[in-house]
Amino acid sequence: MTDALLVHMPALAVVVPLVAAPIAFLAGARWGRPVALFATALSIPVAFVIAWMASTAGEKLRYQIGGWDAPLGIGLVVDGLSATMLLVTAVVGFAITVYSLGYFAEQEKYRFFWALWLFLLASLAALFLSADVFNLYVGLELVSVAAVALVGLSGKRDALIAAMRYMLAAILGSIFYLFGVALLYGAFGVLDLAHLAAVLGPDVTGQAAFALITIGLVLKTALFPAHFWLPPAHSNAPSPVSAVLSALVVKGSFYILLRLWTDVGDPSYVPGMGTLLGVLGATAIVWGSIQALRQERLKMLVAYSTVAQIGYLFLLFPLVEIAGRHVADAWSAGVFHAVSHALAKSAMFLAAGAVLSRFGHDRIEGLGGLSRRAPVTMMAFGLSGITMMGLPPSGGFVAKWLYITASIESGAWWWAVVVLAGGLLAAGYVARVVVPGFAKASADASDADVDAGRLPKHMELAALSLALAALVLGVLGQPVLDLMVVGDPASGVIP
Amino acid sequence: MTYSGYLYDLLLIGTLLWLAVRILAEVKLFKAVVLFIAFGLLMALAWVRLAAPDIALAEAAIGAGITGALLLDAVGHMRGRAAPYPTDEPAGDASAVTEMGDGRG
Amino acid sequence: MSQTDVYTLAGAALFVISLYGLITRPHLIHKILALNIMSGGVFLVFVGIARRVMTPDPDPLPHAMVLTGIVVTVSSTAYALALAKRIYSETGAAVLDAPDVFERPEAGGD
Amino acid sequence: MNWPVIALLAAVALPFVTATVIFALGETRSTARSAANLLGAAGTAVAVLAAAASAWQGREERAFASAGIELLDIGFGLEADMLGSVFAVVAGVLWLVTTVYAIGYMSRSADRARFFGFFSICVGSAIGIALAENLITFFVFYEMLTLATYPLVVHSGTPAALKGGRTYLTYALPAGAALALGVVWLHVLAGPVSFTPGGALPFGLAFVHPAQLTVIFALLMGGLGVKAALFPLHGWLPAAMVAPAPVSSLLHAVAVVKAGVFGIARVVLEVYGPDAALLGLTLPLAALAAFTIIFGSVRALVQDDLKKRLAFSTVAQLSYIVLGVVLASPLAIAAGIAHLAHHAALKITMFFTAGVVAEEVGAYRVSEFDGLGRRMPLTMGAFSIAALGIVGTPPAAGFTTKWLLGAGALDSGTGWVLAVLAVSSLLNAAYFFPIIHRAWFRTPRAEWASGPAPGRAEADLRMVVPLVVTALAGLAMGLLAAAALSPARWAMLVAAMEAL
Amino acid sequence: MASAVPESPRGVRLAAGALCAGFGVLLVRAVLAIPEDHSGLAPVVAERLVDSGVKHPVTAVLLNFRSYDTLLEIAVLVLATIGVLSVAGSHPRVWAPVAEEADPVLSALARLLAPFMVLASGYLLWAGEHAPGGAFQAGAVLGAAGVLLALAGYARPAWVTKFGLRVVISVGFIVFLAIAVGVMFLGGVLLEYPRDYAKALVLIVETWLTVSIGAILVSLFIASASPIEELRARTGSGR
Repeated sequence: MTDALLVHMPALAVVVPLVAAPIAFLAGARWGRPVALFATALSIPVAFVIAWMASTAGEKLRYQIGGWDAPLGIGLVVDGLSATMLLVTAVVGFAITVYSLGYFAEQEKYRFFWALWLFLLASLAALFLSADVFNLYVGLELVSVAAVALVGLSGKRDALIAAMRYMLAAILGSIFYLFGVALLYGAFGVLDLAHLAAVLGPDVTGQAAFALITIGLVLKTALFPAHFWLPPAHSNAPSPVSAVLSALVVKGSFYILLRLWTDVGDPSYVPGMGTLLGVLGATAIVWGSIQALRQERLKMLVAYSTVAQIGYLFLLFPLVEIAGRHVADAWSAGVFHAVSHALAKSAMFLAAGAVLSRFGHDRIEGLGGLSRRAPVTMMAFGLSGITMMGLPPSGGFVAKWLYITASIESGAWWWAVVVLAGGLLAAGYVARVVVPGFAKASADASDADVDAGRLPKHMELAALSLALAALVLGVLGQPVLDLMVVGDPASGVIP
Repeated sequence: MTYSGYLYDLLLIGTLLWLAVRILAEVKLFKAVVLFIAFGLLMALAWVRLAAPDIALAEAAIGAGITGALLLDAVGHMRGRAAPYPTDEPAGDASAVTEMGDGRG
Repeated sequence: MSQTDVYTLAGAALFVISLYGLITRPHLIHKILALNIMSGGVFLVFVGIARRVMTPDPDPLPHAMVLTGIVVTVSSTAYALALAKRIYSETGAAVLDAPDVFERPEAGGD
Repeated sequence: MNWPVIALLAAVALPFVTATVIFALGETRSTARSAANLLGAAGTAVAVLAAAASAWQGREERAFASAGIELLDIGFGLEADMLGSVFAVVAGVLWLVTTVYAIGYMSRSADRARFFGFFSICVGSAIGIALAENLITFFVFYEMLTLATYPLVVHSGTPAALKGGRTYLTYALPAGAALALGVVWLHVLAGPVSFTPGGALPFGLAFVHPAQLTVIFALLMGGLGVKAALFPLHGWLPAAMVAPAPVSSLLHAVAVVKAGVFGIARVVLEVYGPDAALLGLTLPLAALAAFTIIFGSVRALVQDDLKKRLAFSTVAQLSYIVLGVVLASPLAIAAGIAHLAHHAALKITMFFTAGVVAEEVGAYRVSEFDGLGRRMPLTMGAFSIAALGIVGTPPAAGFTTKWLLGAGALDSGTGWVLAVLAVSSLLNAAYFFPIIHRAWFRTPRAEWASGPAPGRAEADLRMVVPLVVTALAGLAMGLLAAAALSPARWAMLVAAMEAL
Repeated sequence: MASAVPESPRGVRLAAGALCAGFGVLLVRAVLAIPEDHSGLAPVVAERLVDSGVKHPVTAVLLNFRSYDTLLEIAVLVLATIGVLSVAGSHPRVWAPVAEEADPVLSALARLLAPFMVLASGYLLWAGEHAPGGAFQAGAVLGAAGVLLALAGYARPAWVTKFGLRVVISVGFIVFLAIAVGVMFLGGVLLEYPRDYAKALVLIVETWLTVSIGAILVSLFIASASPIEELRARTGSGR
């Protein structure tokens, strides 16, 4: 019986949260809580089993939905990359769910939070597994609508406008992506990624399709200059939502870009695209960090930090273009950075949420003496700051290490300088929060508010455990690094 | 320009493009939405020309019908209220950024 | 110029026109209309491509994709409109940026 | 897992375990926390000594206990070798002493859980630096030390402390970035670099990539130079004196600054080895070190605040070690390594004194020290021993270092080093003897005339006893320099291995 | 009174115009380069159509070959409805509970058309198996009928309580998901209908989808609609 269950594991990863979502919708707020907790808890073992399957199999596993073989039917593909992203989604998803249990009071407007939340996690799982270009479109749309609905949930003026801006950007991105899919189907008559890789030829329509898809996904990943919608959306959303947006949702569209440019084709398919993405990434790092240094609100600072950290992911493309896909350093650097950033950034947003709930505001200059009033939250913020800065022993450091090695080996040393400068800039904006944290509690902050509404333990621990996970990743990250490169994406063999 | 009926297609596409420009340039929202519904019906016609009856049906029913109804309702909702420019004091509760206030009840 | 070329060109044209409209028209209703027309354009490209096959009936795959696309478009439009209405009732205006950004057109008569 | 490996792992892991226990215990349960801290410190001291013992045993067949984890092609590895265990013993043993002192010193201040927690992490990182088997593990612990020290510098939370912390970060973080680039670049060029006496770079690399290796050396020295307080990267050390006394004494006199100097020793001796001289890198570094000695001593002369004067003295003394390590003679290398231990014991005594005096009688500036010897005889007695030790009057430890350094200079044919030694010794005397003179031979203030209040010790014993212990240790290092297990003898052995 | 609409600044318009024009040229070049002879996956669909259980290729693709797309698509629809319900949360106007005197012309029209539309929806659902039609079109027509009735001010049926509406909105998705997972226990893969039951299963799924889509489209219109009184006021005055 067990190996029958194993075969269906990829489907389970999507089905578990997908089944839980309508149940939570029908169950309403009070019963939605246990349903969500159970579903997210269950998806962790599922993700671990999938990771185990991928690493033991050593190559791509295909799961043809509906029993129809590849070109006709839709396939779910499990390889190192998808297993890693599933694992991160499961772990971060569960931790944020635990945090959200205490975050939302019984309120009319939050009654559908759990349904939207489970739909979001289900769509992320579907996105990371799908091997069909059009299916990825539907998955992207599912992610976007769920994310926008969650952003607009608090009903406040800024949140609504931020949600609207995010919605328009998301729909525009999807339409660009769809136009690309149309041209791909027109040029190659195939929708499955592996088949596409096999028949991909130098063809104007194909190149235009890749360009359109990239523009669409850049819009959804909020790479500079298409980042305008991210800071208001990520900072005005409720904190658990901001955490999942910065940690996972932006990574979903980046994942598809990664598949497209390193699995199906390669960055030189459209001449100059790799370098363009790299330059935009570098500008994003600098621009995001500078903006983060200028923000007054903590959540805006963390949101602009996301804009900067997304820039790091895109440094991968020029390096892979020069060094070729088989020099795994740059590719592993990008993916590993995505993983460690997911852990650390979600911890940072959860900590920011804890600060907001403790002080009632998140203006940075009003956060004096944070380490005395909310020690665990301060620790969580500090530890995740270490990953942002890319200092050892964090996962961010390993990613930075791989980036520098790749750029020196491939001769494009300037990317290494960008990475190092980004680390220092990150130190700048992290210090803006940590430094006043150590200051003696300012006179006006009377001790009365110190223990006003002391945060429930599980919320602070959820943030701290995510931050610690990012650090552990820096030391014991080898299994993750081995898992990532399973099923060498460049092979594109037709199973 | 070889296949039969291309003149008909050109006319149809010309109208579609002209309608699209008119919709986006139209200042009065109600008129723009009505034009959009016409655009939807013409699109249904285009699907028939392209031998896609399923899509023609769906476009007519959903594209022109439901979307049109939702748009009309939205415009009605907006026109019935205040001027099109944001007033100084928003109608809603201009609560400070105490998102947590409502979050934690 | 086969029928495929004619309709795919029309689709591309609609796409570009509505992209211009989306960027320049600040009112939310206009933006949503532009996005719908843009989707329509992409669907035209899809079915135009399907039209290359003249056997008993055209390639069914793009048709299925367009049907899915239409349903997805209507659902995101519905949510966007509900959001726009809520923004209107909260802020009294259906625009994203502050008013001083815009030039005031001559008062549109009824 | 025989006992040497257990000792090795315990030495590094125990401080971190202690830190977690301290954080968990929190602010309120201070007695339990102090007990845990003392237990941890004692355990670490034992483990460190055991590791040193295993290093001593293994020195002939060079079989050192080691343990490690693999990540990418870089392995995090620990190894108890002779050179490493010198710094590890210094950090581990002095942590125990400083903990006693800190419990006394911090008895009335707030946020003690946070203080002792980060203090333990700092020591753990320092021991990790000492026992690192390769350049990458060294770098990881080095960066952890940078981060863990920050909360201690800004512990008091006053605006001045925050400003000192900001200066510290503006020096330390770019240094970390430079070091990171250097380490990665070297790793790309030469593959995994583990510390092997006599240089670890593949043969002939210096001929193939001379330019790159020079730039890498500059980057490494830049990164390590900040902590080693080489001129012009020393600015943060005096600014960090805003930290409480236990921090200034153990960290800014021993753990943190020695980490930088120890790093330079590792890189010059056990990474570049002969290539350093080949590429002509040792001479500029020696010149810089010499200049820093003179510069530090001159600046120390004009400082009226005791801790600032001691800080600049540390800047100068550290460069003795750098100078010793860089000169190409076993005697000089032995001098450098020995001074690492000598300076630690002596300078920690002086910083302890500064702390006690400030706490007990509120005297921060040297000019307020008139007749202090009468009021606090034990404390000032220890201070005087330490001062003499550093100035280098025989038979003190400082003399041994300067003697070996002079002999080494002659041996390596760099005569000008003798001149530097002479001038700096004079300067040392010039800034320490006035303090001793004021304390003992000037007429004391009225309230001090009658000596310590009857029936009461001159100050909190938990502070004075460690002070005296370290002073006696410094004295013993000088007197028993010829003894088998003295730092000087140990250093000679290490130097012998390095030079082959 | 038409709501005069603000204009975006001239600079933005020029830049956008240039951008779109340049972009348009690239698109035209790409679109014209689409190979004429490529027949895509049409032959594959035609060849496998026989064991898909339905004769109409588009329905076969939608509900069998690529049924996973449709499953996610329905999820998008349900999700959007949840979003609309939560956004309209502050003033939910779910279908007026009591019937008001309807505008005679509108209610007459509604009374006349509604039954035919339901009939047409049923036909479309059934026809989808062998001719153009199917769940979405049928659902849309059903939805249109519902909207018409609501506009005409007809009473909300008794079973349309808050929970009842939520059930009927998600019933299509739940049935589809249940069948999709159910077949896994019969030894197949996700969404792999056993050959001989394929037709029956597709029909069951389509029926419930139609019901759900109809309910969803109605609630999308009603839930976000402004209060019925105001609705009536505006349409009633018949401008």
